Amino acid sequence: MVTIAFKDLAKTNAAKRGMPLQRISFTPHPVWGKTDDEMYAYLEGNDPVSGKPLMKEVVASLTTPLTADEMKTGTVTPPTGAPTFTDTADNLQQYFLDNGMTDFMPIILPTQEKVDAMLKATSHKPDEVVGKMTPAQGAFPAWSYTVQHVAVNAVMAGAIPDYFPTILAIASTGISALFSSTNSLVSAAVINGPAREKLQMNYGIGAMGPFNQANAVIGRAWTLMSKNLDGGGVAGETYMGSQGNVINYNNLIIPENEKDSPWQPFHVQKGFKPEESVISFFFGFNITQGQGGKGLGMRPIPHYHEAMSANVGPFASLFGALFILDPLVAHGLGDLGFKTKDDIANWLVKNTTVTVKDVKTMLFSAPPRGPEAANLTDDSVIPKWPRADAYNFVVCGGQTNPYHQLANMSYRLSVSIDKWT
Amino acid sequence: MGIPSAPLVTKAFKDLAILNAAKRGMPHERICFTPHPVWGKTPEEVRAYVEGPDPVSGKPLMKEIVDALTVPLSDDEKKSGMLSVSVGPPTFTDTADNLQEFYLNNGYTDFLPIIIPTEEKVDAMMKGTSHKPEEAVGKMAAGAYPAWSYNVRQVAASAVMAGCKPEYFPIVLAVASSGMASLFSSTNSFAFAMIVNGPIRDTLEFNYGIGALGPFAQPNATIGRAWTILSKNLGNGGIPGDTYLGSLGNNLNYNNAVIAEHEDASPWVPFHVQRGFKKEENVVSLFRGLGVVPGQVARGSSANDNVQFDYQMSDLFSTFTGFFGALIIADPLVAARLKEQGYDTKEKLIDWLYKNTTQTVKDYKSRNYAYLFDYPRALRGDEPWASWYKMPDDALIPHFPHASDINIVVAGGQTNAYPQAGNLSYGVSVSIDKWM
Amino acid sequence: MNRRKLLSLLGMSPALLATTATEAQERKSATKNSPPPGRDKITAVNPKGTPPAIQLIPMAPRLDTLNGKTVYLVDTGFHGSDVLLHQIEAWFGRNMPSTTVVFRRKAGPYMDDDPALWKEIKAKGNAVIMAVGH
Amino acid sequence: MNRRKLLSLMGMSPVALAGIPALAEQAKKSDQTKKKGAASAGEPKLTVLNPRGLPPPITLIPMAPRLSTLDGKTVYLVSDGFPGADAFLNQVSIWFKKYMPNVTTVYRLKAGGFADDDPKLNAEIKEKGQAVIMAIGH
Repeated sequence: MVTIAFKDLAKTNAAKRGMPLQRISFTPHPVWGKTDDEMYAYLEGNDPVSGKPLMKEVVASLTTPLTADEMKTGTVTPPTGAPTFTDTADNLQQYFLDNGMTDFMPIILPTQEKVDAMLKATSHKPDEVVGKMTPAQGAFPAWSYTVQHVAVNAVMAGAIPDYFPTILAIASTGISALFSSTNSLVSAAVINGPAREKLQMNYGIGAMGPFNQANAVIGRAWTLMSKNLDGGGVAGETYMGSQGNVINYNNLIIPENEKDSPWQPFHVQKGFKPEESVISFFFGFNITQGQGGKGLGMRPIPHYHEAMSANVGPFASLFGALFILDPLVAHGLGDLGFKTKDDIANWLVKNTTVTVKDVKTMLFSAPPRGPEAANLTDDSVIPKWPRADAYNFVVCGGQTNPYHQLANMSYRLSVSIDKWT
Repeated sequence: MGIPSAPLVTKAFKDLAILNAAKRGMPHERICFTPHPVWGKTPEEVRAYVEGPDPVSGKPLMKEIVDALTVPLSDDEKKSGMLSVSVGPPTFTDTADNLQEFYLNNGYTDFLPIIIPTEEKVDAMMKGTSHKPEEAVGKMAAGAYPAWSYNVRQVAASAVMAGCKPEYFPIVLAVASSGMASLFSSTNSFAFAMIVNGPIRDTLEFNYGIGALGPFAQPNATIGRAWTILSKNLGNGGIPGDTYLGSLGNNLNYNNAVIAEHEDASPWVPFHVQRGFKKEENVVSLFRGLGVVPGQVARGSSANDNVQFDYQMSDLFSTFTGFFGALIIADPLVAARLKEQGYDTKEKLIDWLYKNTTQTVKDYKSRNYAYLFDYPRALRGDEPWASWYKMPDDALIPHFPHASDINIVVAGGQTNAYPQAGNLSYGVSVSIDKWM
Repeated sequence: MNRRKLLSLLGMSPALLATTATEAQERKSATKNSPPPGRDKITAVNPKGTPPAIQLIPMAPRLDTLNGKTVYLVDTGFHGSDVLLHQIEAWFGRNMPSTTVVFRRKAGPYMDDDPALWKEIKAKGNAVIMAVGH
Repeated sequence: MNRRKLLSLMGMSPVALAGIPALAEQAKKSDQTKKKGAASAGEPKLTVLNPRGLPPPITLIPMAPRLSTLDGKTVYLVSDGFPGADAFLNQVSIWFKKYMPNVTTVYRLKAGGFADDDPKLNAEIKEKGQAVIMAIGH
């Protein structure tokens, strides 16, 4: 029995798992927040899809003999269409859009000539398998793809060949930027090393906005791949975010401003050499701006650390906190005595606290478990995140104001871009 | 004023200061620069700036200031008259690939592929409106700059580039006519949102269901994108260091938050009707602010209790600036539940949220926007800030100065009872029908 | 970027800015990459709006000296402007004591005008130093 | 959307869905580009590459044989853990008591996250139950 909001999802998912004709009954949506009487009324009423009495249908599902189709075994390969399409440029733009192969915005048409030019930017062979991707681990089978598949998507996003190794590195992780959940989640990538200069990425004024080709296109390629390489991003089937998220268009691409940062670059923290080009992945709820926070208006020196601590207040502890600090903030924190990223992380662990009572009211924050939890009462004050590695810091921005942004996101992994050149 | 003045500017704003003086008619204004920043520096550090050199000219700063006020004017500096500004020829001719690159390299795009605005396509776009190609649409400035003007044809070129269909054009024209740019010059990295109401949501197949704010429908994607492209081309916005200064930038500036209201599933009056339009009118309403955050993470969101909406929103608002308001984007499931709890109008809910989302005066005064915007208003006697600044530290005051700073819209696919909230202020509502 | 380059990016006419490279910059043509042979050329519309003409404002005549004059130091309200201007006030005290220095904070947030202050300066002051930025 | 339309959008081959001719037709259609009016006359045509990855083959699973009746049988009511599923299944057990009192219902919450398998519960159901009603959604 499935609530009607998940009708398409339930049917297609049963089919993908090998039971295209599974007998599914539907109840009205939602059941969460309804009274017992209201739910019982659902049972006495009809299945909103079939229009038949709901419980009669459930009993019949379990007792009506199977048809020949329902008993079928064997293997089916879902086709994804012809390898190439031929038409006028205008018709092809429309065809790609109508068939869900785009983000509903214009693309560069992936002609063989353009795809070949893209392929020249890597030493890897066109038919080499790059990875596997699924819109949600465990819920959908993963699709695989080759260097050439990635190149086609890179062309479509507007990439020049220089960007291709970075896009291959993204594809190699198998991380979809359009994760299927009823939460409308977002993805971010931090870029470090010489690739930032080689691709002329923007880590200055407006770094996360529409002001630079590499930032824009690499982020967009990730979303196009998340639709085309794994069958993801189909609203109601492989994408269930109730409200959606604007950031899914181009994702958060954050090249670190290494030269203006007083701290170790992010990839070096993760064990890479400064001269390596690396892309690091984050995943979580969203990003917000810090300038509303308490403490920033303190005189004469803004209390950046207090604002950062206050601003994570509404964050879910399911994911961590990623701070994107303008270089002015990083230097300002230095003036306040925080000389390394670890210094500020350790201060935040100690000083960012929450009561057990509050945690219990937060849907995606779990109260502590284990032996030490036995002594806690509702009024106990506990760290929001007990571990310093829940806090991550990247320095980025054009130094026009000492502002920070912060994301309720967790670090996932870092991969070498150089490996894909 | 007729009195010699020496603008003293921190180095981060060098290009901005020079260009802005020029745009306002003083291309040779004598501007002196100090190192950046002065905010957060001690008086001793700042004294060293004063005793030291201008970081741009390398000359001693104070000598330069005195010279700026006393060295006689050159002939150029005394010039008056009109100066015209060129934006290049009316058309460009080249291969499709080269034009794609040319538009990108000249800052006409958001750095993503466009539909090349050939005369044929621009003409087809203009078939989406009854208004004449040369009719003036409006004026736009990306901040405190002289505004640029534009006609229907110029708007059409940006609409084509963004990937709009001709049917979408009246909405793009309505947005352009507001004169509100989606790229605003501030060191804050502003975000923008639009709410679309009326039957056009269905005619154009807007997505107001699952994934409403995401990349899942052509009108949502391209109309939002057109706003940014036209803000660059028609309002001269989005030039980093000149007409765009957001230190970190904002990802929402690519496509903006386009919110088609889910009117059928909402228990409340649609947003445009709240603003005095008829239900059957098509209206676009524009918002500006800092961004949008998810509500299901906050305190009070737990499944174990009944969702405590006031507690949830207080928690989200605690990080919002009170300079902008709040735009709550409620999934229809959230709206239905709130109605069951007795909030049968948006106004009732807003009034209750205004009264119940509070902060202490002490916390309030520690916020940057309070010092920067509200304190000077308090000094001038403006309310409610003047009263707030007289209250004791532990007094509770509302998070937002007025109940009208809070707005509510319903959108979403009902897969979960989650709200989102934007730190966004209402700007203006414009009739789309007027531009049909 | 230097001032000439900046102004030329703005599209300011070369006649006025005699020695700038404005025109050259502006005419950077669409055909900077020569098209591969056999490719069709198409014509596309310039998407730019119409900028307003700029009315040149002659700068106010300079003083021959600041000695004996009154200089207003105007704080726009940005963070740190007050600290900076108080240091400038102190500098005048040490180095040009015959100049009278008056510190004023502009009323209202930084984007608002303050006509009362402008009137006061016009009546009582001879020069202005205004701090912008933070 | 109906099931046929959905399955065809995901590219299920018509052979596997025999007896559903409309599907075969739709699957074929999606391999061709749509022609949009006469606007294209005379314009040069391009050939472009398909951007889609390789989906894994799907192994068809025959559905379990049905029971002739639920009378005297044990039906497991399984919650996947989404909020509201427990309360909802409680109402289902009340319905059975009222209308089919000969059916025994057993409520169980699946262990782990909603996407996780629960082999222990599956073993228990196989041993003691004859049918399952699973609640998904919230």
